[in-house]
Amino acid sequence: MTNERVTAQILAQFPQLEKDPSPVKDYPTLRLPDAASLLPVISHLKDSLGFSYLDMVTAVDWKGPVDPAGYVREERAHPFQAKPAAAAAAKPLPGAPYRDAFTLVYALSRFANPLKIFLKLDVPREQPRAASLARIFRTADWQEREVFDLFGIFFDGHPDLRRILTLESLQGHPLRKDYAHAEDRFDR
Amino acid sequence: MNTAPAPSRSELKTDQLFVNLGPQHPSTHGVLRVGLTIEGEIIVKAEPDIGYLHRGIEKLCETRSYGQCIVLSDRLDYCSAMTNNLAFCLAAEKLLGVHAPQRADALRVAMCELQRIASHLILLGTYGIDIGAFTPFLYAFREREMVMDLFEMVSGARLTYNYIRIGGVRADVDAQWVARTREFLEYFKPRLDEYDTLLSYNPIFIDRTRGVGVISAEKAADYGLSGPNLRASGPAYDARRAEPHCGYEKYPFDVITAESGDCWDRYHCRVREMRQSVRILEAVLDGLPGGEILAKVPKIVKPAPGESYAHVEGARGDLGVYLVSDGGPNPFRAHVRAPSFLNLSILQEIFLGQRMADAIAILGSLDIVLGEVDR
Amino acid sequence: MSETEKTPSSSAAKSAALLPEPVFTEGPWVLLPHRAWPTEMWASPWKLPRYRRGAMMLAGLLLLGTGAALLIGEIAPWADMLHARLMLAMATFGLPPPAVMCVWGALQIALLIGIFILAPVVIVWWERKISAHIQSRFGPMRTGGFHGWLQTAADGLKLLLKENITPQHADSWVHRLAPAVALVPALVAFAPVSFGQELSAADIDIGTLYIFAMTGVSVLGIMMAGWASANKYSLLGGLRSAAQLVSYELPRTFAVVPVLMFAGSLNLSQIVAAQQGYWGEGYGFALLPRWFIFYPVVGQLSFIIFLIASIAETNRTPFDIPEAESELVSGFHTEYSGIKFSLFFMAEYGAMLLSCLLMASFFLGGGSAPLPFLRFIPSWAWFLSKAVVLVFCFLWFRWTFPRMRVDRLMDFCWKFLLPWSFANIAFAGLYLLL
Amino acid sequence: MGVALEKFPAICGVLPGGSGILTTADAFINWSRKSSVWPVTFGLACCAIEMMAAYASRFDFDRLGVIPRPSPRQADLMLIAGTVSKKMADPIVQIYRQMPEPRFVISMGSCANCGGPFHDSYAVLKGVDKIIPVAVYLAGCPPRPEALYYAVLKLQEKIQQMKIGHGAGAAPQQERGSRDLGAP
Repeated sequence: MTNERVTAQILAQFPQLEKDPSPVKDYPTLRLPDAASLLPVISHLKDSLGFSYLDMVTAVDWKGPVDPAGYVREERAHPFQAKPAAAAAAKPLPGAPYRDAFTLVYALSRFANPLKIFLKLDVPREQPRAASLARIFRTADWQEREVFDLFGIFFDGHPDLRRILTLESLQGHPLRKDYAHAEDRFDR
Repeated sequence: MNTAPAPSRSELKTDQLFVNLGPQHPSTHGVLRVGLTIEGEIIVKAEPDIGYLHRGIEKLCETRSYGQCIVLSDRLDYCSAMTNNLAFCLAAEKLLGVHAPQRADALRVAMCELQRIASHLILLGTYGIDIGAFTPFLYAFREREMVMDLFEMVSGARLTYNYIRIGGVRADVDAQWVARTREFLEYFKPRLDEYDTLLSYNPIFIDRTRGVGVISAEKAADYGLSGPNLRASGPAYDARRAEPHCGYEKYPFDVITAESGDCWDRYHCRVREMRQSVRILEAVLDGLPGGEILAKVPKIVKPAPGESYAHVEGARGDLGVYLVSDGGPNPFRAHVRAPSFLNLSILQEIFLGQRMADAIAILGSLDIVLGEVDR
Repeated sequence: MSETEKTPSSSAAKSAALLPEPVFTEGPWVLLPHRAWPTEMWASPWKLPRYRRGAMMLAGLLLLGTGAALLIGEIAPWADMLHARLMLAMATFGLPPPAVMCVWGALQIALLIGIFILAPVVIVWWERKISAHIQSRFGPMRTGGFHGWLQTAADGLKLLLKENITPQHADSWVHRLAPAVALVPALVAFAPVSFGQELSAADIDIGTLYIFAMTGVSVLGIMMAGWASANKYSLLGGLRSAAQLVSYELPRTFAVVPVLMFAGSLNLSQIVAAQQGYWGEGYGFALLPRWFIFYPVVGQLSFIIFLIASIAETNRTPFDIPEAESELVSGFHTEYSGIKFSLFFMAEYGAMLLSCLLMASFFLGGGSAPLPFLRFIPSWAWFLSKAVVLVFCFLWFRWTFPRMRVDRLMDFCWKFLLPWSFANIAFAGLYLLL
Repeated sequence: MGVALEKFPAICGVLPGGSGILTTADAFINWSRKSSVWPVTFGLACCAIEMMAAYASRFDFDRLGVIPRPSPRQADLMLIAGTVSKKMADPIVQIYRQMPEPRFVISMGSCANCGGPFHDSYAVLKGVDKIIPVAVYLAGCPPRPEALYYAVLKLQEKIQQMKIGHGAGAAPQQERGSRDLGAP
């Protein structure tokens, strides 16, 4: 299996990496122990193993179920519903690995011998920071801006870390699980 | 006579002009805004400003059940909703560990290829308008309406189908649909030649697009371009070949590539891809397997905690869906790797040094859909 | 090519090896009723009754027009009669001849303005119909009943009644003046056009020069519009159009020089008169009319240069760069609304009609019939039908071609059209020498 | 021309048979307005594709005299075709203000009517009627081109009932309603 060979290659080069306990299904998934090893690993993947294509940079907020306050519910009665549907907060589920962290997820591919590999990096919810990949992959520029916009994770060394999708006036970062929507002038 | 020497170019006092392209502009294909700084006709700075169609779909997915999320996925890339459905359903199926039956897979392939034709037809038409030829738009939409009819026969909708479901497809096709599709394909093949004569090989069109907005293969990969935009620069990366889903390995087709990566190549890659789609469709219809169209999937989809990623070759590129489940009825996190978003990010670089008129040609050739860019 | 279609047999054989026989199951849903697909249209359009009806309608219209033209006959005798009556009537009131001239001139002017206002109304409607039929649709069908023939009238009335916005930052006087400056030259330039035998409002000797001088002014209006709108798109459009119009003025003028050399006059009536007659008439059979377009090489070359330059002068695709919709929103008239916008519209279509009339006069023999036995149809009908065919060409080009880029456009003018028009003058001199 | 149209009802009031003149003028003006409704080329989201389909061959909006104009200055109708995000709200108001009177708005699709499938999103405006006055609401997600036809026909019915005596036209009543619209 090329999957396992490549994983073994990477693990041999970077022994501090470990296989992820909950991998992305069907793809080799590695977990980075700390933020410092992000840039060396990605550079190695790109330069030595031919992973010249950064598919995706995204993040997951592991802080429990999503807060219903992040959604805008109209006060007026819905004709088909007695009460707004998501008014009750979702209950935490057993077996879900809730914790106080964001997980950054990177997906890289290569064109020759097509293979996709996932890297994960946990950053704490207080002061979420990670190194920016924008110097290695230009595509990380906008994707990191998006992650910054929606999660509020800061990327050190990013050339232009601004909001990209949401309004400048939006308070908070919408994809955080504890995001509570503040009523703005458009909601009235 | 004035004997003073003519002022050299550096002494001439010139001023830069800031032009606001969009959000309402006939050729931004939606609500993209690009702040252009131009000097004469030459662009010296370009700042894409997106988010005018940001609807928070990823956030909404967290309170919708998996079945309802398919509805939202329709509205991501509204020009090719079928492939969006497919990407989401594949990711959800991976989470659940179910596989679609053979017939459903064949139908999915058929729908996705029809969708690719429909989507590329929109590009063909609107790109003609960008370059100034209005008529190809009408021709392309005439053919697209026939695809819409075919979709309407199976799903009842023209644009947002919600046809591909977790574990299969919503409805079966019958002999009439198959006959209709064949009729369409027979009609469509000569039309492709017609487009080539009308637009692709028109000298003015070639003059406007050849050598304009060249993207090298390295740059394309660096910026994460995918789909025809990437393949026009050289790399033959196609998710249908690299990681065949839904049994794409069974069907004969070529991965279309071009060399130079200019606007014409990007445009013509799509025209040639339509021919390949016709080939795949013919193969699918020739060997449509029997059997069920929907696997056994519980009414309320509650996958075990885990993560999955599925990517398909959408009309605009490599469309991926990343799903995280916490064991609940809603996705814990849904992320869409939107090809248009990444294709658009190269804009700020390739616009530089181009003319104002070329900027429109480049923007059109990238074939972005703002619904997918902004999500 | 790698993507050539596989033969159906081989693909069928391959998939049959992979997959079982096709099976169709019946579903509980209802399929859509039969929809009109364009397939039958492409198979054989003449089998469709509506296609045959349309062709018959067009033929009928053509016959009707010919009949009407025959009934009216030449207009010049009617006009002479009217003039004589007018003189007689005014003489009975004891008015001096200058008064007759004034009234007669006013009548002519009114007629010209009428043509100028009506022609765009008809041409715009016709353009919409033609573009629609090129694009396999119908175009206006509702307004006015028969094929939307009142569509443009409704548009015009609506534009007349719309709010007339002058943007706050615009230079309001220039902004208001610009449509008039664009419109009036196009209107005035109609005066010396000879519409048929002895049928021109002002039969002046420097007619050609006068027309080119007047049409050259209208670029001012466009530039004023672009500058005064306080809009960057307008400004860009205005500047582009200034460059384009001034450049294409040159090949357009030089393309006519051979015609002037052959005719030996600047007077449009005399240019037309020089094209009467047929080649081979002396031998008892008429081969070709002596139109300037049929002069070998020289005629065709100058016609093509004049046609291309005229399309550029009237800002139409493939040279519609000043109002390039997909780049500059609507170019120099982006900020114009209501009546002012419609004035620009009229100026554009008026200029287009003028170009066609000029081409018909310069190259297609004005009112002369293409073959001797067709001379029973009056000259003005021939003239108008030639102009109409040329207008059709303008519309046809517009809906077929993409738009050129602005630098290519200039290259094309200065590096191709202009040298060839000079060469053409030399050819004409050679021709006259021989 | 706007001034003349504003004064016209008052002038007709003092003339004998003025009401007849007014009615006739109304008929003509309304006919011209309803026969040439020019929408501004402006699409937001999914509905824009259906709007394009409505302009295209099979549905051919040109039959009703509807042709798109790229500049809002020359348009009568704004089709809000798609989801109005909060970021897009201000540009929409601006475009609406750039249009000359009389101007109309068709809110096309559920998103523009009330937020549609994105009704509880943090980034979506719940109904375009919160920022500009809407003449016709059109349900559907997205509405079919036939439905858009129906909306335009309904709009024509509405235009048919306009009266210059009531100040409809390039005239004060609508101006009060929309030109002084406070920015949200």
